[in-house]
Amino acid sequence: MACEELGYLRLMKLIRAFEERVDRLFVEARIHGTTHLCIGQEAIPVGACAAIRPSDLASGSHRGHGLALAKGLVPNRLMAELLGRRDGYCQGKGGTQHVASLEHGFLGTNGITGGGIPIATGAALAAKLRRTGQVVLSFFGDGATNQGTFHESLNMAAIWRLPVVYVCENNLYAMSTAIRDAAAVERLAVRATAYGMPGATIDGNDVLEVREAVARAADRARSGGGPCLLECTTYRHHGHSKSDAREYRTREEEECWLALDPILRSERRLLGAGELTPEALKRLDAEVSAEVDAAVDFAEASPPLDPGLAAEGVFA
Amino acid sequence: MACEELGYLRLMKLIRAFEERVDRLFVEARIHGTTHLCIGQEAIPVGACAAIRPSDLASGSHRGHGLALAKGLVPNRLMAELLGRRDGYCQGKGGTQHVASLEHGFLGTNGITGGGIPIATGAALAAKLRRTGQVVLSFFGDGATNQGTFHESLNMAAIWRLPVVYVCENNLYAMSTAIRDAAAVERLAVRATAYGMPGATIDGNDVLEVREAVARAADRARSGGGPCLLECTTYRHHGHSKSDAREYRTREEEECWLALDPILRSERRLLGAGELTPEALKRLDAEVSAEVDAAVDFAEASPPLDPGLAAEGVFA
Amino acid sequence: MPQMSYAEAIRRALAEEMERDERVVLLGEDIGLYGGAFRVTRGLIQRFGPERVLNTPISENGFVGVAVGAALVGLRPVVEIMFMDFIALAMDQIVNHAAKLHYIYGGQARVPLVIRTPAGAGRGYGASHSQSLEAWFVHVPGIKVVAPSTPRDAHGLLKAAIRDDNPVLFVESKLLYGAKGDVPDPDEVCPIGRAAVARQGEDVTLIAYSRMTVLALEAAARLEEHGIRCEVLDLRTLAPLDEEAILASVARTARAVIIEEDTRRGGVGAEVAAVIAERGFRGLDSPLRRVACADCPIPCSPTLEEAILPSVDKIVVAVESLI
Amino acid sequence: MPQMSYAEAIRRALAEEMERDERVVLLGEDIGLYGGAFRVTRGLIQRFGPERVLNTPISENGFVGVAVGAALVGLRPVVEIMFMDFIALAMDQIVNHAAKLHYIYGGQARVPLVIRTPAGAGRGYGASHSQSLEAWFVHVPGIKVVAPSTPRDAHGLLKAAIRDDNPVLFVESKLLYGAKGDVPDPDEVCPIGRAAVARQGEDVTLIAYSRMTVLALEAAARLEEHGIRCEVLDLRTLAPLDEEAILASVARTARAVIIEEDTRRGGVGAEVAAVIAERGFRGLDSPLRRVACADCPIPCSPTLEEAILPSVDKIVVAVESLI
Ligand SMILES: Cc1ncc(C[n+]2csc(CCOP(=O)(O)OP(=O)(O)O)c2C)c(N)n1
Ligand SMILES: Cc1ncc(C[n+]2csc(CCOP(=O)(O)OP(=O)(O)O)c2C)c(N)n1
Ligand SMILES: [Mg+2]
Ligand SMILES: [Mg+2]
Repeated sequence: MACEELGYLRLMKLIRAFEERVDRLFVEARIHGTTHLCIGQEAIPVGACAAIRPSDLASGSHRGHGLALAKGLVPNRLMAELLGRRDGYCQGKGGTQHVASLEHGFLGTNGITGGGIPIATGAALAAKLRRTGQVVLSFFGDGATNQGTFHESLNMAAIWRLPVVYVCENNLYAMSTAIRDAAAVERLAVRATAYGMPGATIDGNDVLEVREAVARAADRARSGGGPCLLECTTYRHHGHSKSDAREYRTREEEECWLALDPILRSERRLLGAGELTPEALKRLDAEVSAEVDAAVDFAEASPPLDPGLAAEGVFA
Repeated sequence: MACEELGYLRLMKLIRAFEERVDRLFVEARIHGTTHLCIGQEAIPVGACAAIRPSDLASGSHRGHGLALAKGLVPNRLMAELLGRRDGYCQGKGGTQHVASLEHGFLGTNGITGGGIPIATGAALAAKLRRTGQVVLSFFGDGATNQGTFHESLNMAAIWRLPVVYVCENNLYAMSTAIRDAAAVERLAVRATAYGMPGATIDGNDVLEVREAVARAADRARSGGGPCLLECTTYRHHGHSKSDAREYRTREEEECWLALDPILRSERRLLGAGELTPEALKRLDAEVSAEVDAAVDFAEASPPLDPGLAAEGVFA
Repeated sequence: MPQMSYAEAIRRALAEEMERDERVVLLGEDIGLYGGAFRVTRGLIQRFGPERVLNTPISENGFVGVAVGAALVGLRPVVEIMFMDFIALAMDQIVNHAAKLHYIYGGQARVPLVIRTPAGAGRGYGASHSQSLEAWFVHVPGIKVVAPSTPRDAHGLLKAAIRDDNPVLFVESKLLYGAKGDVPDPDEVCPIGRAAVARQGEDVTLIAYSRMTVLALEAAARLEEHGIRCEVLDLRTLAPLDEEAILASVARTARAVIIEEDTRRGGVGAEVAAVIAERGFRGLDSPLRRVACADCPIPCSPTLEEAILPSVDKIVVAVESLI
Repeated sequence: MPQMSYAEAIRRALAEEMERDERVVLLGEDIGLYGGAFRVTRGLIQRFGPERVLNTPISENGFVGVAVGAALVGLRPVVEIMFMDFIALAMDQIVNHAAKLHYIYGGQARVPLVIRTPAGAGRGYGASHSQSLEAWFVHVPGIKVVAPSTPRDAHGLLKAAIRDDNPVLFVESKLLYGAKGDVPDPDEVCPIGRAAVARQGEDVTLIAYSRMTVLALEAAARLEEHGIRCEVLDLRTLAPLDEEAILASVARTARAVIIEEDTRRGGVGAEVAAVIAERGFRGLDSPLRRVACADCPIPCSPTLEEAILPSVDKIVVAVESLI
């Protein structure tokens, strides 16, 4: 278990380093547009993807770089996508909110809040009808649970007993809106009741807890037991997107949650268990930092697609 | 109580006579288009509207003639609307699926399944913000609870504590689709849990039970207690619309439900309590039948709107 | 193959393609035992079973999205939207997802999805069950739009749509479901993107699609009695639009009347007119005309409904105004 | 009144109308403390309180429907859809309800509802945050569509929209939010339905709206150096369209180029072209031209995005091709 956690820690660190670099690239105006960083939430994609098979599928929200990397996409090509370059997974056409890699079973991030939920559900329908044995993870935020697509999708998954695990990353806010102001329930997991499916709230900042919960849910789904809803509590450390001064939450609240940082927790656990030494930790940090440096180099060396081809490729 | 029930019985009989006449007018090709009869479900609109004030508001589904009459619309003008005549409530432009009478607080039937739910919710928002003291009844079928609008609306009503009562007429089927195949829950009332609002299942074929439940819900809503969801079990005696051979349900099931007919039940109760004599019952039947005759006469005497004006009135 | 109705032609095309390719599955409300509101899918659940003919809950955006997801990973879903008006609920999944994924994923993904839906008024169904909203989709890059006027084209275009690797909106006409015609060859596939000359003539081109082609042909027959020889061009596909066929016909006749059942402002006819005004202007002798539904919601009352819809009379008047 | 930005002009119009009429309430995602994604409503919740500035959950179809219901019984809601792309989720409530109720209820009901939303690309936001979908609504009877190009018109048209008893789609331009201009009179209301001549010229009419007017003016300035005098007509309202103004200008210049940021096929420009081809044909000397976004989703990469959008260069080329 512990040595596996080392791998998770490494991946979480990679995601964080990647996101921090993206943040800096924005500040330096080397990326344009917008982006939604998942710093603070890394344990959820990492734990969840550790619990499934490479052949399984996953679909993400707008806050999806972490899931992309956890699902096996490589930093180089992901970074190239964010920079709008030809070697990005989508040739720079998709960008941060619509990056996918079907060969990795990654159905894409999604700029439409709640938009990926029916798509993940449909992928699960295909898996069931084609008897592929695949399970689908559908990621979305707390705010997305107020979309009609959430309701309609979970209902269909339940009546058809589809192999899908709904992973709600409840980071307490949808942009500036606290979930306590946007839903009159204490726990979003209770929403599973409306579909006759199991729902559970877990600590989304504990990578092992996430892995266990998703593993159980995925096993159940794979063996025909149907879908379930996992609410993973977490917190985003940064603002919603680049231009957010976080006026809607207090610095005290942020402090509390920073102390619950999933990376810190894994580090502490591993150091305590002697699975990790301070030196190894430094090496790890240096490694992921180098990997991200390389990704930026790769991305910046990749040209954008020929603008003359911009309007090509609309139809298959 | 019992003498009040006499009034309800009369209204239920009026609705049924009205619907049976509509059915016949279709067979005779004196009405065109489509229609959805509420025969068998009369106790719900009658009981519900008995529990609210005339100044309160209501919005209906596509199966809404009963609610229209219970909300105070008169058979003459409703029939004229169905026949597409000038004296219809909407000049014949709305028809069966879009008939409204704002002066009666009737916000309309609605041809879009689930389409009326946010509208009713918005009317409740207006009532709350303007402090009118009004309550809104939002009627819809079991099938409509699978629409995103249901989810989004109930959620908003809950977080804003709006004065709205959601009345789900669960007649077991949405067109040919049994609700047990379209939702994986035993009782639709549990869906209230997802919004932190109370939900209850009541016998929708008992006009007094409906009245009591709606009265409690409306009082609570009016005094700032927020919305609730009432699932009223019932059964439609006829097909979904005119061209339905009812292959998706058994004649045995129909028999069972016919025995639970809400009109029969009120009749029996009133006859048993001596509040009604067989003669009075006959008179009642004759009265409502005459009222419906008059409505048809009125409607057929009303001309259609001048076709030259058909495209007028798009903008206020 | 014998004469068959437009509905039957669609049903056959579905069955043939389901037979041919087991990835083809149907989704929609009440499409199983009930056969859909217009009974188009009647009998298919008995033949192909409930795993390939899926009755959905009433969740238009949801089940279209489910179909998009299923298409993305290897199925070829054909979705029925019971009335085209309800497609308003599913716009996000169609426009922001189905139509875009191939392009924005840089060509990695295909979304072989067909959305079948009946459009059109004339049955007294009222404002929420009568619209013709195809113009919205003509404006959306990444989705093809077809709208056949005959059983043969309905059959052949549906087969092409199902075999296409892109999302296709297949617009059916409620009023044509019962119309009969020859469907000579069960294997005939009608290519998407090609208009057809439904009648030849020299004086004016009537450009139409779906049921309006039938009206245009009637008007042409009537106008012939007045000595006016109309060419009738049946667009069949609205996106991509067969601009060459339009321009070729208008170049011959130098006059055009566009007939569409959707409401006039911003309708499909506007695009046709724009194409002619841009690319066919030099050969044009007189102003273009559009015969369309009046710019108002469809009233339920049949007399009012009739008043606002295109008709043979209105086409005749429009043509005569040009000559 | 001093110079102010387009965003500030909108904010002022909202505040003035809320001051003037307590039935005006705002609904939308994060429009309270946060002030909306583009900060247009910033400060209004402090001034008018949370009962009049309602933060909604992420439920576009739902909260637009809530606004329809509220409008039906006496409020005058102004809804913000954070990005126009998300309006796809709310089409049913806008099209099947808001736009139709006045008509189908036989005149009993009014739906005084404004839907504000930012359209347009050019910020690298990608396919789901960059579309210009106004053509859909131009095609929907019962809703007005306005799309101002200046702070002054944004202010005056928004006031008119809020006072209008009909649903109005108020299309804002993301890229213009920071653009400054005079807003001389806080009481000025700009009538819906009237285009404005933004520049006079004799050789060719450039017909544009929203941000494209700004590009058209730049192109006109550049073309003047080549001796080509362009008239620039800023449509301002897209539905109802000011056909008379279009026809009058084209009658003077005998040439027209239509500039629109939406995708070309079936866009707003198609309707403008159709109107000219029907009603202004006789005075036209050369083919019409449309300068529009290419028919593809908006790519995220800024270089690709720029390549498909209209530009001053493309307008200049189109004009020169006519002369
Ligand atoms: C349909 C739609 N509505 C609104 C938005 C704007 N938006 C982007 S992210 C977001 C908040 C989402 O909150 P949540 O689901 O909790 O995810 P988080 O950002 O917290 O990860 C909103 C409102 C959108 N992208 N799509
Ligand atoms: C958006 C939409 N989808 C589908 C339909 C077609 N339709 C009309 S009524 C109906 C069934 C509704 O079932 P339910 O809500 O249970 O009401 P009931 O007919 O049983 O009263 C359907 C599918 C519709 N009118 N609107
Ligand atoms: Mg969140
Ligand atoms: Mg039902």
